[in-house]
Amino acid sequence: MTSVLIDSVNVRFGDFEALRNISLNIDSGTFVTLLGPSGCGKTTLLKTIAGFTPLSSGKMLIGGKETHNLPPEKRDTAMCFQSYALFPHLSVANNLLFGPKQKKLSKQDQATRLQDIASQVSLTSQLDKFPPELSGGQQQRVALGRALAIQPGIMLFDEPLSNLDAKLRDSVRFEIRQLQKQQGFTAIYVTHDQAEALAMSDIVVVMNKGAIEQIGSPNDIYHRPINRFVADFVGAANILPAQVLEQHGNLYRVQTALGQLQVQSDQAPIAKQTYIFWRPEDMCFDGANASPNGQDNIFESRIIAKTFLGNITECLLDPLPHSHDDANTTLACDKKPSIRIQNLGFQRAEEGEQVLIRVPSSNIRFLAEAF
Amino acid sequence: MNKQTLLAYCLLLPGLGLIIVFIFVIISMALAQSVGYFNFSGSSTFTWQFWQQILADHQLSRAFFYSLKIATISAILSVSFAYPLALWLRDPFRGSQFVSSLLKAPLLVHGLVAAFLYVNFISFNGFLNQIFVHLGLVSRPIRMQNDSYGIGVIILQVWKQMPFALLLLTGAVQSIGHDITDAAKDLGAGAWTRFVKIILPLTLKALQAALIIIFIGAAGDYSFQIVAGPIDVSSLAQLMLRIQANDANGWNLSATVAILLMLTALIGSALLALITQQVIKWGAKR
Amino acid sequence: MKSLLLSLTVATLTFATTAQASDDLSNMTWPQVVAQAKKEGTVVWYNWFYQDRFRGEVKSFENHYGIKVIIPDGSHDANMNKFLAQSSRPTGDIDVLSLGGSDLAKFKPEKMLIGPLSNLLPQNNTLKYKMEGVDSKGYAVAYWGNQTGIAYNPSLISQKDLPQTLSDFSAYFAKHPGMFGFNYEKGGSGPAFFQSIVRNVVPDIDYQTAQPTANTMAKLTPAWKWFNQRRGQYIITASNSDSMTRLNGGEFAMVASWEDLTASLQKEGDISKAIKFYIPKMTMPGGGNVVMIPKNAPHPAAALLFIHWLTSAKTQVTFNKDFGSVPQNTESNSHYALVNKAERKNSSLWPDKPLSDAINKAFINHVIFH
Amino acid sequence: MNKPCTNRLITLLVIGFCCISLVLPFSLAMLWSLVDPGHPWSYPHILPPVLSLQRWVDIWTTTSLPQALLHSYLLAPCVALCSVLLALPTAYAFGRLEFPGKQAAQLISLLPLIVPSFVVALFFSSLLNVLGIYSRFLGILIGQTVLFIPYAIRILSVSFSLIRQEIIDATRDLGGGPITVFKTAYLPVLKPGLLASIIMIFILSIEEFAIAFVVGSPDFVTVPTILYSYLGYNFIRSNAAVVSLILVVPNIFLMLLMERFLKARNTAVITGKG
Repeated sequence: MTSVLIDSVNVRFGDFEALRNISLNIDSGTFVTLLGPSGCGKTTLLKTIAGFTPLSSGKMLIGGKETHNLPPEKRDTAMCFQSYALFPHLSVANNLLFGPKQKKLSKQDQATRLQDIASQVSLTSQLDKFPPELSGGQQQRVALGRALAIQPGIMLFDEPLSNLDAKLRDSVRFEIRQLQKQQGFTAIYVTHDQAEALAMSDIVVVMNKGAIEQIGSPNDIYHRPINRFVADFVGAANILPAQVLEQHGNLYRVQTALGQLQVQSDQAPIAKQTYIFWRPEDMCFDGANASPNGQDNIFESRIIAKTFLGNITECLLDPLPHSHDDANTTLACDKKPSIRIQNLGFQRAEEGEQVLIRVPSSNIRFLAEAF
Repeated sequence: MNKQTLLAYCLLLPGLGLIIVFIFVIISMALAQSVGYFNFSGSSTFTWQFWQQILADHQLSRAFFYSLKIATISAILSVSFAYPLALWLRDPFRGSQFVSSLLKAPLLVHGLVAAFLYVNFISFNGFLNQIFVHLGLVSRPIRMQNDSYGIGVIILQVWKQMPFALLLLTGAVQSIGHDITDAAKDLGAGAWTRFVKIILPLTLKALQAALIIIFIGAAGDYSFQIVAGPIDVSSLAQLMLRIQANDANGWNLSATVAILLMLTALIGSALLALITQQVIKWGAKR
Repeated sequence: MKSLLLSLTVATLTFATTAQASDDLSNMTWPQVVAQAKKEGTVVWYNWFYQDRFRGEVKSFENHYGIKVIIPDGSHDANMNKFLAQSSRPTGDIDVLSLGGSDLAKFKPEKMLIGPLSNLLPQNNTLKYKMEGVDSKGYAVAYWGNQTGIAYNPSLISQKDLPQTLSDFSAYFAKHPGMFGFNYEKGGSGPAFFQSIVRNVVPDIDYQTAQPTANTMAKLTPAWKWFNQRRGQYIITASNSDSMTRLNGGEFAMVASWEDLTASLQKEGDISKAIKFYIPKMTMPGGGNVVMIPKNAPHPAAALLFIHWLTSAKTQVTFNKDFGSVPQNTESNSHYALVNKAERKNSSLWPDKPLSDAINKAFINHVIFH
Repeated sequence: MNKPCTNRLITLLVIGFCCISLVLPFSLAMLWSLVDPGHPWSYPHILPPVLSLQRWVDIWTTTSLPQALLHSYLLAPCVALCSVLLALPTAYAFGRLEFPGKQAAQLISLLPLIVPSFVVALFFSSLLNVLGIYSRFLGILIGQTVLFIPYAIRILSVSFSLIRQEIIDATRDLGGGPITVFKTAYLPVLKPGLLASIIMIFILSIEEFAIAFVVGSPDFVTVPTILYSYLGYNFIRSNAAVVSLILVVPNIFLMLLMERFLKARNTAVITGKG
């Protein structure tokens, strides 16, 4: 039950800037995910919080306490390593008890703690085994249990599920979230898997190139990304450069490589020349039966490729030149984009077929990024 | 026996086979000579007389305890110096390559040369004494050459063997993942606890290997002993060679010393390794 | 003494087959020997000391006769062992072997050596065939005379204060502890010193004839007591050379040494010219080394010619000048010696070899490892 | 605590210590080696009165040092080659085959390392006596070869185990014959191991004291016998200094060479333990 306050933190390794001006406020008891591609600095940030990596500048408070010069062993954090980092020469029981022994718990307390933790992570029957004798999932549990055993205020997870197969990953993900809710610790969770981030977190922090791109709830991050990076990294997105032509209330007319499109937005674009985006599932093939209010965008495309994924069908579209197009207002700078579309269930459309596509204007959003 | 096993055993012949034959013959030779066979100067018959003569010799027990002392202290000191250096050199940093090459340099200086350099350094009119006199620490140079405690030999052993221990331990320490030590740190273990509970147990094999090899080398030392060793006590190897050269039954008598030396080296190093293991296990459990 | 007796038995069995060489030589005139020697072209001299310097000295022989001299780096014991071990082979590696005078008592010269050299060498009447109390019957000829004594540093002890008698040494040791050094192995000067002390402490033994019986050895106990009471007043060094190196470094005032070692170290610039040498009145032994030709020498004529050169008056004078050895040819003088004629009278004979070895061993057991 | 700063401090300390224990003794030896034969460096001179290279010339021209170097540097490559050749089949079996008793065999292969070298040397020479082998060269060659085979076995069996079966399979799949397979799959992986073991045994052979000294004495001079003569028996400081320095020079080059080949390799490769 500990908050973390990170203020203008920079971390440099020689000439390389691993973290740039990071500021982050994590409330006690929240589940925060650090999401980003590999090399974005998310693990560095985690290790900085744990105390393994010293700050080059800025300050960090854990539970309101300045962490400067506080070594990892003195911090109220416990880390779950990607590699598990189990002590191979110690039995499962001794692995779990390693932390409590450092905290000088009495023998009595150690025993009860061991029983608690072992049952929490379902390892009661494995206590006398050694890590190399366990399966991957069991090792993961030992790592989790070992960190839990010191009852930390903050649990740090460094991609803890990346070495598990897909099925196991789902169940462990659920268990971790359950545990966090039960115990109420603050969790900081590093992952590059956007689905995992969206599924688990209260707050998602999207990072790129050592800096934070966006902080928000999973819903915000998915539906209201602020820039092309976030939009593209979290889920699939169709992103087009757009020139705002005119505005009628919250309805905007923009010029794109697909021709003129209508965007319904409560938020004004940040510049005349900006980006618009929509999710592949926010469009459909039923262009022929468009609603009569005229706020839907309809254009003709050819299907280049079609992939049936079971629950959905994904197609790659090649938009055809717009019949009403005004040649001199087309954005010449952009080459013709290809568009992704995802619809539920099996779709009958065939590759090479020409179809009419509909994107409701309310599904298109402006990104807070100009070009 | 299937075909592959047969093939494997055939392949072992030129290398391993040679080793086994060679060592077997040499040990048998020593054993046979120690009980009177292959006597070059008398009749070759079975006899315990050489064993009785050697075991009753006051020099032997002195040489035995002396060699044991030198070997144990050298082995322990070498690894105690090597550990901190290995830990320090675990992560590369600017100049770490240079430092580790520098530290390994003694491996390539011949033992006799090292002994000479040492004696030259500490001799009555050597550099160290001149410095002492100049600094006014002593009025007349101190006599340090061939000290009767074998300190010179131990210094030389450590100087020459420490790099070897360092080589072994650096490899072992580097193979411990950073995550493991980070995890220990994270769970509240300080530097000493991490060393005792994580690093020592995980490098136990390399530590034992270093101890064994240094112990055996130091127990059988001849070159440091003859140049820098005490005058009034011999090492086992020195005694063995002296007896061989100076006595009418030299070969047979020295064979008994050879077998004792071999036993000392083997049993001593095994004991040292075993004790180390127990101590470390006890330390890790605590 | 590796394979002493074994080799001896083998040697007696095989010597009949290898006995021709000496016959050949004795049938030749001296010019024939020289011609044969030149034909052989090489001579291998097993000498255990100053090998590097002798390589320089033998240049004049090599240049004069065009015969190459090879001097291996073996030690005294190793050379002796090799000679004995090889004696059973029809052809060995050794042409000329150097040994201490008393070493000849260890084997039968007439069975293992070519000779007698006294019949083969042209300058036979000016040479010595008896050394350190052993008569080689003409099979081994003296080429090197040496004297043990004490080298001292005049800046640390003046000539008039030099200890001469046993009581002088007792007094000096007590007054200046740690200023006197001697070795007990790797060189014979240290043993010469403690043997001399032993003879002075226990005078009622005839050291030239007594055998090392238990009775004789028991009599020596007072001598060991003498040393053990003064432990710490004298310093045991690692070797002859070590003694000299440390004398030169100012660590000691006096060390036991050889006359030839002292002179040649000075000549080579290894120690200061200021170092002096004397033979104390309590006497210290002097002796010498001899050369011989093994029966199975690969180049017997060259060996004979080499010995002729080695023992010539001219070479002996050169050695006296370069090494401080005592010339062994009656025709050469010795003005380069470090000690004068009067002092030379303090020279004694070495104890008989078995007794000498027993004393050394007893000293190691009773004093060094006490 | 600032880590780079502490590091620099310790680095300086270690380098300083190395200077005291390495550079200083060698410089002193250098000083002694330059003492002019005409002007001995003796008490109470603090520094040698006259310096010259005369001793270097003398030692090189009058002693059997050149011969010793020749012998040692002739022996070393022979020993290295023999050891490696004899070790190859065993290393292959250890690295690529599974058979009963493999662990025991691997342990036994370390035997020469754990028997004190002077015991081996002494009774090996006694064995040569009994067998009637008089060639010192051959004697030392046999003895050292057996003594160093374990190193070659350890290094090479790791090399063999690093060869990937997929690459062998792929080469054969693409139509490569045995020679092509050897060239593409074996050689690139074995090469560093071969070089490393040859260099390592070369150095060990030159360093080896016991066998070279005991078997070689008295007349087959090698580097160790020369060293023993000049540093032990006939210890004269200046000459000892010259001999030491002359013998250290090739070692420095060998060290640089070995550093290059062993750089990235785990030490377990070298020692076979840990």
